[in-house]
Amino acid sequence: MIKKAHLTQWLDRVAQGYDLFGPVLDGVVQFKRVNSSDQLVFDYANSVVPPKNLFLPQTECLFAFRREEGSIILEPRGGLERERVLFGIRPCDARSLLLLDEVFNGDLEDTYYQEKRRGTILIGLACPSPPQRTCFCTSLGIDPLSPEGVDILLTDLGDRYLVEVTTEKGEELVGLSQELFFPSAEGEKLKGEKGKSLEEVGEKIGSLWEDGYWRELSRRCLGCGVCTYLCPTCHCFDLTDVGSTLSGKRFRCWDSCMFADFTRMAGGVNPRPTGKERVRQRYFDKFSYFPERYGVLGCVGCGRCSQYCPMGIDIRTIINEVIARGAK
Amino acid sequence: MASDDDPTILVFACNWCSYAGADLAGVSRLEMPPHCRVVRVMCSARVRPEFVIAALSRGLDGVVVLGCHPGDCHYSEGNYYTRRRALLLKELLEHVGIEPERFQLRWISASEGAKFAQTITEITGEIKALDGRREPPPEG
Amino acid sequence: MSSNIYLPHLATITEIEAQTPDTTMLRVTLDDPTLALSFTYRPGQFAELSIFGVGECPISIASTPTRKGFLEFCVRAVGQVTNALYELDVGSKIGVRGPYGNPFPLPELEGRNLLFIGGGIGLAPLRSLINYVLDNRDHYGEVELIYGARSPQDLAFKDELKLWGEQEGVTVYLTVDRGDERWRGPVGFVPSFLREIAPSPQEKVAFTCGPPIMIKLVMEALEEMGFPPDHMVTTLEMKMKCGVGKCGRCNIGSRYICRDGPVFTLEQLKALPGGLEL
Amino acid sequence: MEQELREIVRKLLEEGAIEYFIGYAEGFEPLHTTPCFIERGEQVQALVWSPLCPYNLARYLHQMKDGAGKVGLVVKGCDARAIVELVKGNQIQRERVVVVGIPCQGQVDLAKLEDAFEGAEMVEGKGDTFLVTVGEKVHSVEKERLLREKCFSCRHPISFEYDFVLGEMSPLVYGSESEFAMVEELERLPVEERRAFWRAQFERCIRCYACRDICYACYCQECIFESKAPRWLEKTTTPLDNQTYHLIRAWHMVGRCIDCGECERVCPVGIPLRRLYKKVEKEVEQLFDYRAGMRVEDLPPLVTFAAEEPALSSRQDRSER
Repeated sequence: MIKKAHLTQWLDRVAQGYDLFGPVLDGVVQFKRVNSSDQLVFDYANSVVPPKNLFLPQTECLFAFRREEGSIILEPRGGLERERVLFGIRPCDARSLLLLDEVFNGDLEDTYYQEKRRGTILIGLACPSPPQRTCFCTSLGIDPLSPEGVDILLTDLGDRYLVEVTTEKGEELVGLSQELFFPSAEGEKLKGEKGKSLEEVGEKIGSLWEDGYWRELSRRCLGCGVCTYLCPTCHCFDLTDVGSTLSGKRFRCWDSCMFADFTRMAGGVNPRPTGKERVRQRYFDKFSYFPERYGVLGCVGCGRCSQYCPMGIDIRTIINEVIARGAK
Repeated sequence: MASDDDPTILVFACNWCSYAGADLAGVSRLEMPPHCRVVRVMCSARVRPEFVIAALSRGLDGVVVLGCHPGDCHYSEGNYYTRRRALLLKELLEHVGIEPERFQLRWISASEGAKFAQTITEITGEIKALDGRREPPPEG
Repeated sequence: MSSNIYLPHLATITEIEAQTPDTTMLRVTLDDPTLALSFTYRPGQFAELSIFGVGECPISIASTPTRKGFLEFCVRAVGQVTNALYELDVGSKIGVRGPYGNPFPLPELEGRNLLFIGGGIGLAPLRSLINYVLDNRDHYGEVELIYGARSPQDLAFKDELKLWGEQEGVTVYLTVDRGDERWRGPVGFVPSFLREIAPSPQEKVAFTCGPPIMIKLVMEALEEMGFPPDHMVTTLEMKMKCGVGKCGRCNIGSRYICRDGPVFTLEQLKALPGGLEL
Repeated sequence: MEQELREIVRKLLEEGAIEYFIGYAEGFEPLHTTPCFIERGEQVQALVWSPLCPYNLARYLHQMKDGAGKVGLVVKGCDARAIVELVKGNQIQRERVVVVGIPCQGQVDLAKLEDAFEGAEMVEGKGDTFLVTVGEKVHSVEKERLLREKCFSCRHPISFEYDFVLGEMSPLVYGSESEFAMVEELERLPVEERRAFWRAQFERCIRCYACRDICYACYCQECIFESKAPRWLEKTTTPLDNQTYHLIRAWHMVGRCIDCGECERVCPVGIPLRRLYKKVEKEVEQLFDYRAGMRVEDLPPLVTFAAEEPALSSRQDRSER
């Protein structure tokens, strides 16, 4: 347990030894680096851009290059100066990082991602009740009060937080201000509610490849990048060189399967020529391909895509439609 | 004379008047700041405002468009379009905090070699006076 | 720390051989001498080639690992990077990442007859396997190659085609979409030419690579001729970017072409949603 | 009004006068509507109308470019200006569009609504007020408190002929401030403060292109930002890259922006885009006496000129020497 009044004191101690990141109000709520806890906000539902950008930045320099005396010098970038602490990540986003780990781990490990991931301690914040209008994590089997994927989880209990420490790194952080923490009485852990399960969407969608629904959806869809860029599990990127052939940098930048030029090849052929194919790709990827590759649905129910879709397209409606139309 | 902290200025000069004016300044051996790059265009109206925006966003210190005097356009009316565009563009740039000195439109005829040299000197000076308030060039 | 999957190895172009008006073959040697010797790959794999300052693109390896010390890439100038690659001179530096992707199923080919069907620059990945097979001649049966291009001057690897045709147990059939005054051979598209030749499916594995529409029609023709779907192999060089299964671009169904391909059998493609919508 | 709309659409479809109709339907909750495409008479029940219908449906007319048939849609007066511009830009033929005008009495800003009434479930317009339902209660609130900002500068096209109207089409008149007040506020700042202001905005931009993709006026076959050669814009999202994006986009709004405000509404990171485009709109109006979307026959400001331009000369002293 920690008293609410003591939380900032602890976080300030953390900020001395680590690079502290947390929710900041900068136009909208974003996870950003802070120097002290007074820059943080605590009464937020969730950030607009998910915290994936701290591990897979929208624009990331992979290496610099320059031509020198007939050869080329490559200077890899990346790496963290100090260990980082991310405060305030929600359980849905913490789960999304576990999913991204699947993508960036493996026999071809992505060091840029992994360095940031391994070098970051996560302090989760269990979700307030009631949830946002667009939240539906419980329908996908996620518990908004679960410490899964974080090193420490804080649950708001009015004037204090329940502190669940799940890892050694978490213990270290608590150890920085041990005097602020006190033991909890039993049975204080809240139980998350389960919503109607929508998990069968994964079994149903496979039968809908030819279904007319994708065209219907694509008529409303503008093909912008809101849903993918704000999705905590979307990870598509492009590699691009900036500079000249004499010197410059190679960047990795977010890209989106909703963009028409995402799969357009040199020479102009596009295997996903219209919105129908692109919309279908997105939902098949979330509910069919991702589970096939990694054994788990590629959606964590954070609801950002529904909340921010310019045209009011709602992923829960889509899931329900798939369940209604699809066959096992 | 030239020093390394002189601003770099991109000059678009119309082929028929201003470029000839620049040429005249050159052959007359008129002294002027060397940090300008002259791009010859067939008409000042060829300069898409996107050129200016891209140049300023990529770290150039200033952009100057030079055209024939109103009424003298080789294509009769190109510079009248330029005049409208330039004024609007300047307003837009200023609105987001790019000083008006950094984008200028001037009329220079083929015989105005001295005016060319003087214009470049003047604008270089104006931009230099802004120095220190320039955004750093883009990462990359 | 494990190695950086996005950092290319430097390599130098040692030879350039023009193939067609828009296609050239680059022979490159990795600058690091130990790496140049230890770089192992199998026919069917590809590499990511970089021109620093322009970008990177996937190109299939056209050389065979049986001939060591260099890599060969056949490049057709169609986009930003390939245009720049096309313009390079001997001595130029490029970046190479790889090898990536699944190779042709070599062990399963032992003792079998092989049919290669190529269109245009699609011969490049097949060339790797053809030369591999010819360098291990006793392990494989009869080899047939059906190869077509838009016009006689668009036929790539002309010298090798001749060389291959002269070998025992190798038959080379050539066709062009449009002939010219000097062309004496057959004229027609590859799929219909294939139907004319009608190779027997007996103990045979077919490999095809070329424009998507050609692959599709060739597969259809082969199926009609009685080739089983698991004996029809293609290699898809589509929309890849990172080459390592991360960037999310090149999937067919749940499979990434860059990791699970580029080599697929028709049987595998049939099992994927949209796998046949080439 | 909804019923009347449904009947018109049913008739149009049943008579074969249109291929499909674009309207508003209920979204995932009553506060969110979503656009809908009605293709058969029996689907018309889906059509709704409320002060929660922000979408400028004329954006969807881009889809009819390739077809030959007719398309119907419902428009608010402000959205009708997009149709004027699309006709002017040769993107659609007026005779291929069946326009149903709906007398909008102001649209609700969802953020303002949620601030003022937590848990609001429904909003209806009634005269000068909005009726907001929260649970069992219905609150009556002055429209000015909840209106979208753009509604304070409501403007309808002059001499536009609707095919059908569901009442009297006339602009709203609310507020006494100049519609360019927010632009003027920025103009009064010193140049470096303006730079800092916009830098902070552009820094947030994630370049999702929602502002471009929702814009009725962004109908280019190949967008300049997607051109590979020349490459105008890198994929990187440094503040300067983002500035390039927004400045070029603002430039392309010259003579086109009808202030439908959709770009600002959909920006997920809250960039006040209207303050950028309104600036362009203001200068175009003051320098060239031009306003987009008012009359089909108006000539856009940058495709014309006068040898003597007194409106310009007062400001030219510095730019033209």
